[in-house]
Amino acid sequence: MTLTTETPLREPAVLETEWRPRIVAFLCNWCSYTGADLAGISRIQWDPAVSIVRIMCSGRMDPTFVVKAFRMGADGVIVSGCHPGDCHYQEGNYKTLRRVHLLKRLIAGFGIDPGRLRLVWVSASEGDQWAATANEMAAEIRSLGPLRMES
Amino acid sequence: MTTLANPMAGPTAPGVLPKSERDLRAAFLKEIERIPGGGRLNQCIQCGTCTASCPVSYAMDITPRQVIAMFRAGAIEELLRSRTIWICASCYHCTLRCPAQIQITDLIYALKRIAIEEGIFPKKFPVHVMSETFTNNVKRYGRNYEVGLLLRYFLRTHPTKLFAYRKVGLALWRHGRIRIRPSKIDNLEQLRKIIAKAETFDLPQETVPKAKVTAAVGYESIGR
Amino acid sequence: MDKRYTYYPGCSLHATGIAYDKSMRAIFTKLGSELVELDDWNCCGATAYMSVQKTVAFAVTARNLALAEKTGDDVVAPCSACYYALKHTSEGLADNPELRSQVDSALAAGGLKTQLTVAVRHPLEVLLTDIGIDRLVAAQTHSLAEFRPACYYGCQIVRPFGAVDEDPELPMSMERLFSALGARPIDYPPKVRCCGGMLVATFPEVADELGKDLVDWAIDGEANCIVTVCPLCQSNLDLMNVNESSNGRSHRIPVLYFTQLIGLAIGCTPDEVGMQHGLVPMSANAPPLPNNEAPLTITGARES
Amino acid sequence: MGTNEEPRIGVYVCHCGFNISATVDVEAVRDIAATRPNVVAARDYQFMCSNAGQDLIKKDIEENGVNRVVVAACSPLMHEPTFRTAAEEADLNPYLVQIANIREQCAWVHSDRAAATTKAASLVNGAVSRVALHEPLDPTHADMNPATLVVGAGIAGIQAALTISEAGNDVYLVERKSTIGGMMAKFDKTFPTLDCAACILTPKMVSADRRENLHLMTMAEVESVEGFVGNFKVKVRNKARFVTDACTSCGECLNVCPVNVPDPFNEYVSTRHAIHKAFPQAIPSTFVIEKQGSPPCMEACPIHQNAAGYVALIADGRFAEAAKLIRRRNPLPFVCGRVCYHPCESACSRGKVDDPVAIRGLKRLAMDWEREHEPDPQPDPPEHDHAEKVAVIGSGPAGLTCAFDLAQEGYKVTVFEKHDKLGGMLAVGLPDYRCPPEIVERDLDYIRKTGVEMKTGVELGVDFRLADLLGDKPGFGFSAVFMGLGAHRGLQLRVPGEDAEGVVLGIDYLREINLGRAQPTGKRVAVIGGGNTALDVARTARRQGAEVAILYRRTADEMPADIEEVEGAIAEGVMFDYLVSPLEVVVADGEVTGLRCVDNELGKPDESGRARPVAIEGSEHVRQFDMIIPSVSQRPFRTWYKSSVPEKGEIGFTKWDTLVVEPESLQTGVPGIFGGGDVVLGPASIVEAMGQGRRAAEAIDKYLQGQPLENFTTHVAPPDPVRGFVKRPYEHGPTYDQIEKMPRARLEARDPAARLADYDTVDIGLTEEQGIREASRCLHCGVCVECESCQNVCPPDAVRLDMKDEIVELEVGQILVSTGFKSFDPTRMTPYGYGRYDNVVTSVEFERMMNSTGPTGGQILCKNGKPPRSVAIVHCVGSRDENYNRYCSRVCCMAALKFAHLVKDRTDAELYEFYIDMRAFGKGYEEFYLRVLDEGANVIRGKVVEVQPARGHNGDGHLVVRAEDTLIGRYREIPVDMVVLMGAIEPQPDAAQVGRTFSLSRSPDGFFLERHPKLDPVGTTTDGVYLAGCSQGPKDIPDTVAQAQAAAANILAMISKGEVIIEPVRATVQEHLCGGCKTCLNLCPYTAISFDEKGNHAVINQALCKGCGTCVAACPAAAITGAGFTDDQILAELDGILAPIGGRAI
Repeated sequence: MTLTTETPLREPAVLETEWRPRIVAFLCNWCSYTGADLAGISRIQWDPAVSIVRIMCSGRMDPTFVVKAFRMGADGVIVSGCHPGDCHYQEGNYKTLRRVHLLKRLIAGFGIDPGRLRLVWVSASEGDQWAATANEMAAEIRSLGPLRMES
Repeated sequence: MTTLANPMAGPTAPGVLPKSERDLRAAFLKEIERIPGGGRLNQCIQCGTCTASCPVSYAMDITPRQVIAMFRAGAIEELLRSRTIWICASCYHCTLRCPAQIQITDLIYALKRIAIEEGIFPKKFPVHVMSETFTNNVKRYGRNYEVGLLLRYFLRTHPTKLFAYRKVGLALWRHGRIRIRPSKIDNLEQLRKIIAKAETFDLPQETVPKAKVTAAVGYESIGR
Repeated sequence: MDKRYTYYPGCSLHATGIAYDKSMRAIFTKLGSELVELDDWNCCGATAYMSVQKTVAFAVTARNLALAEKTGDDVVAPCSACYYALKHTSEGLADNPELRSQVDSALAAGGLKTQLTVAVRHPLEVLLTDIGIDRLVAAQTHSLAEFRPACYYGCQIVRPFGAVDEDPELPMSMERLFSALGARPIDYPPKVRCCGGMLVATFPEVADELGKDLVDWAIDGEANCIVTVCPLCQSNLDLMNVNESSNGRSHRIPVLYFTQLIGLAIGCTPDEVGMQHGLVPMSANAPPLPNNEAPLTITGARES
Repeated sequence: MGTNEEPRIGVYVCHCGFNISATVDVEAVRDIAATRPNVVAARDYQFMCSNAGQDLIKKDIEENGVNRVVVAACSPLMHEPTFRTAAEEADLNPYLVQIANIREQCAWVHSDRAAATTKAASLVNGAVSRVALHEPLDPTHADMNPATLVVGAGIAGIQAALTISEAGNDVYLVERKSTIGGMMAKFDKTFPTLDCAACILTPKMVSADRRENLHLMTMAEVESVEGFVGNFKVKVRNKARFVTDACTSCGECLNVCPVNVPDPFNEYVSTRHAIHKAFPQAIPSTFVIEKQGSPPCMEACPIHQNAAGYVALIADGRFAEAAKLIRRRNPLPFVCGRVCYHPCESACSRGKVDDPVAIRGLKRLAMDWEREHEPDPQPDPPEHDHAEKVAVIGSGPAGLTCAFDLAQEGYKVTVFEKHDKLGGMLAVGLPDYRCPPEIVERDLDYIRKTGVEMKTGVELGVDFRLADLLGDKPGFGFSAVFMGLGAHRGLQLRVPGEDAEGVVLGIDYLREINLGRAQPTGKRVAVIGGGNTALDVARTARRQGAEVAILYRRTADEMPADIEEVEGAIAEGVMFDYLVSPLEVVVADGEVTGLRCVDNELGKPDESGRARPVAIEGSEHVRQFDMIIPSVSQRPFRTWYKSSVPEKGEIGFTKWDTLVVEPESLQTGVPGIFGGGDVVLGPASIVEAMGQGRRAAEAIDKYLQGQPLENFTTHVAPPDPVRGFVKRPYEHGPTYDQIEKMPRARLEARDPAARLADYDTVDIGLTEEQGIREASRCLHCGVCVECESCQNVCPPDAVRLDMKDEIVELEVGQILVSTGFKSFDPTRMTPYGYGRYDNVVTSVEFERMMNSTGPTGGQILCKNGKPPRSVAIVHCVGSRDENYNRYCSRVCCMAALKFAHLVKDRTDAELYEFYIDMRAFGKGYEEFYLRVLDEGANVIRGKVVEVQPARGHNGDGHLVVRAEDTLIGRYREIPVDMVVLMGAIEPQPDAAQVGRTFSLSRSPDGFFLERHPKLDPVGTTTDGVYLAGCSQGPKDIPDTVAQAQAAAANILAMISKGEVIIEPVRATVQEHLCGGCKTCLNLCPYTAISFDEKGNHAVINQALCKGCGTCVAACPAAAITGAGFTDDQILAELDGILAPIGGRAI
């Protein structure tokens, strides 16, 4: 069952044939990432189109990450942090709030539907909340279709 | 109190319910799909809140709690043959209190609809005729008409019982509370069109054979 | 002067519940609110319809909502069953898009359409919130001091919607109202227990049992009348006065509508509120209130 | 491992049994990973976290030169430390390991195998791309402060604190109640062994008290926590206990405290005093006084009179003490008992039930009692003796209060009064029937006993000048002056004809009559105005035999006069004419013959908020009067003022002729000269003037002692005094509408005809019986009424009623949160009738009932004092119920069985247990269940839905419970005498707040969230903060103690280690890139960023930085890097995740 570069490859089990929406989600380590883990522990199903990138605080979310994510092929981006007042780092999420606000206008300027960027607050106990967010976003992106960036 | 448990009820082979029971189950599940929160049925912990909150459970042969248990056991037909669902006065006390937030009253409505569609009733038990008479009244006049409703109901079910109501009727008559002629709505045509269209959405009506209804007479067996 | 309401009397208020109809009209007029009967209303379908066909039940009721939207006023439905059916339809259609589209197409067959914009309300709630206890007290002309009502709410105005009272298990709004008007409501634990009115024809024994229990509670609690909010409850309990006693005790007690008692307090005559339709005459009187005590101020004689 | 080394990445995909492999094609993920650049090994394994799994990694590192590791497995929050340690053991820097979370965030939440596999492969791609850019990091270390904070001193907190302190560490045990012991202290027996709770708990409480390094902090709450594991800084509020450690627990105070409130320790079933000890074995044993702020009556009073105190003493029949208490703060108690406008009554909480307590009448009663029983009351001698002399000008309420306070402070005070009678407005402004001279004299007499010298007939500006006072002429030489000149100049109407004979200003009219001078009164008198002065004038004129009409320009509703005065006037035949304004005094032959008036209607409100009277056109008319007494308002005289005090400053006046003073100190423009009362306020009330006199006395004391004129402690009544509490007078007592109404005592008035014949008082005071009854209407809404009785009797003088909360700062390394639970409030479930039916009780009430220190002394009794014939115990009240709490409360079944045993043991009652499912899961529990069954308990499987009284004459007051007996499928009604509701264990109501304070997450049920439900049930996501007991979830005592011990073990382990590892996730500034824009400076919540002006770049203090990365994201020059989360690493992860998954093309 081990494989190294020297052994011949099997045919991959999965091959991409049609468009699958790709959504990346930046989740803060303390509330939202733990909340998403809780959804897992509770087996609350959510859409596999969403993949999570862990950051320590939603305040770490550099606006360029979002722009670059779209450029790299993401169809949607979620940013999720602790509820206002609950930030592990006191007030990082307020900074995020302001940044996402500006970002939405910015990406609209690029011709990207601002609905492709979503900011939510998910606490460590809100696994169902996270699952709902992921599902709603996936549904939204499916209805918007693939993102075609103007170069 | 009749005995509940038919030892032969439920699965006949591992994981297999009899066909009739399967069909009833499917019909029931389809019905509860249309009830908001109908799926909460699965959350029943059999605590008996419904039975104990029910003002008429003492007169039932199967308690409301057992309704859910019998559905689970695959004994819906037996359930439909009980008086229980027809005694329900739809007072919603069980629904209000259920700790699992199950819409019990609405489930019982669903069972009544299935019973009428499938023509499965308790023996000598014509209560569903009341509902049917009521709806016919509405189709005919657009409004309900108490005297006509009762007359028709008793004539179709238990004519001799009418005699017992003479005293009541007289008292109400004396106090000006009986209306002899039905009141009709003006635009009956419109209402009938609405009903006709709406009927197409309800489950296919296998009308209850007339014979089945008229043959069933009498309901003296109710007691504590 | 005040708000206008669309009045949905329902079938009973034109027959056994005639006193309810009379007293509704009398007190709303007295209080300066207008009740306009919904033109060409049809039966709400009550709960019987729900047992037979679900979509039809909703469609039949929805016709009334569609008709009511012509004026857009709140619909006031005094009968608990009508109140429930109208409200259940209004909320059920709003929550269930599939059902809504089916009902919409049924209504369309009759050339109607509903936006579900009118509110469905019970007169008890209208009197308590739109008019308010303070105004009722201000309008009071007759004393209710002799009345010891057992306030009976029954089922469908408190359940399942609970829009009429804060606590569906222990509503107190009628008690508060009638205490404010000087009556002395009794403590009446079974006030939300079903009267079995639905079962009068189909299971008379059961209905009788439940009705008797309610009457016995009232009599044992030393009430001199039962006050109801629903024509079905009123009839069922009133009929206890006719039937022979089966447990060797008297079940005679007047059964009123809450609107009748309000009417008496604000100066309607007993006839105006339909007291003559009750099977047992009400022995307590509502004498006129004595004038208020002389005002505190004395105005100096004016000379010019 | 160098950073310039070519990355050689090993990828390890975990099956996690079937947890991952059931949904994700693990082999496919492995195969795809193997195609990624730099991946030299890709393997999958059943359990990567096992030793064998870890060995795979180690082996690859050691033998295959793997220098970067990706593990695709469960959440990094779960096993990241495991794999990092494995790497470390193989000599690889642990930060070169990256986890791809393919379990919690993939396999467990997706069901489509293809989609889940694709996603898992993407996540691994991301991790591979990212880890290639990882750099070795070195964690930093910090010292572990061995001191530990334990929050909540129930059995969990006590146990943990004992264990940790036993090991020699300092422990701060913070408890918000007055005693430690928590819920367990209320219990009688414990299941299943039936140990006595007190017998096993109190020894632990005592050890906690005795242990030197265990610092008990009761009545304390944590306000804030800063810092992180190893070095937390904690602020604790030590709430005032009002009793010092000197308390010997002798209990003398219990005999004198007049207040009884429901006792929270006994679940409000019995009562206790305001000063109390929770229970006999309470630790610490120091008593405590319960205060809910100050009583509103006291707050509303400008002189902070302890109204609630003397009311409570009167209710107790202790009139002498009441009078003494009144005198402590009030130099004019006789006057105030009759004519105070009683703001206390307006604020009285009793007004929310029916009418306010007649506080003024009670004060009068207490003082009249003193006059009868104590002919010569003596003030306490002053504690100090000051040589300074103070002059007080004016002997009104302001001046007298100032003089009294200063004399009590030990100063030599002289009062100068221009009239021949002392008392200011009391003597010349108030008619004798309201304020009899002998009453004023009695107050003056007492003030004289304090040593105040009083001079009459000496007038400022005539007999002496202001400058004289401060000069050293004989008889003068004062160090400070208080000016309480009053406002004795009446205002005119400003209408034509006002100077005619027969027009007399109201204030002048009263003064002349009061001083016994010749003042003629007409036959038909018009009094203009609506204030108390107008009423006084009118009633005085009636006594002079005139017919009197009061003309007021608004209506009765707007009239400012006291309602008692208006009622009295009406009874005495004064006529009232509202909505009338005078236009002209009609004069014939120099004499008044009438008044031309105009009618008004009410218009829009003016600045004072009252409707403005608007004249009705054409309504002018003349009324016939022979005397007009305008009584609209007064102002101070300014005629005394000739010049300023040389070289000291200027005395200023407002446009209303009042003195300009500093609002806090009441000092005028001249240092050492102060002013107060009407001369500052304009015409105000007696007690407001007294308040100012008191404040001025404090200011003068400060001035003379050379202290700055600030930080005043004398009371200032809030402009809008609170009217009691919102819904209920006592935090845990009945609501206002539940309190039985009781009519307010009315002071009997003499017959109006008799009143008009003399100037004797109108009202007859209360009798002692009436007074006691009236005083008992007080709701004790502040709990402690500040009657000072306990202070007076305390042998060690331990009572300090003015004790204040204080904030203590602690430094600790670790924190244990064991804040316990709240028992479900069954009033939420109306059908159970809790609160409506006497014998429906909660489980905690039942515990207290069975406890020998409880309200029934351990007997199971119904409210009527009889033992129950039958008891129903209802399980699952508020638990296992979507409408309340979804979860199972876990302990109730066993507690209910314990109750069943005790009921069977102590009574002959029949017992019914109504359960849904019997949960007897612990050691010895099932055996206990069987034992209880054996003892004859009836167990019925079915939830009780309703408890009702038995109907009418059938019942003897017993109750009926309704349930389905589900095992026989039958509805049952069972008659019982008592119902015990086994309420759910719920999170504390302030759990959200506490959670925020300690950075704790909560699970959906509201309890604090442990780090891992199985593997770390005591840790939390915040390092260094632990959980124990029911704050984490419902549990019984054995589990609570076990969890507390586990937490203590964790804490001790960390202490032994002596240092904490601080994750190297920190931001650093690359100085050469920093542009010096300072954007980052304000962003850092920890103020870790400073600016090096010299080098023109930002600097991050590594000890303060916590690595949130906010500054990294914000730096416009990208000069700040966040170790472990660099831009490049995050972008590489993104790139990897978003790359297409497919064939070999990659």
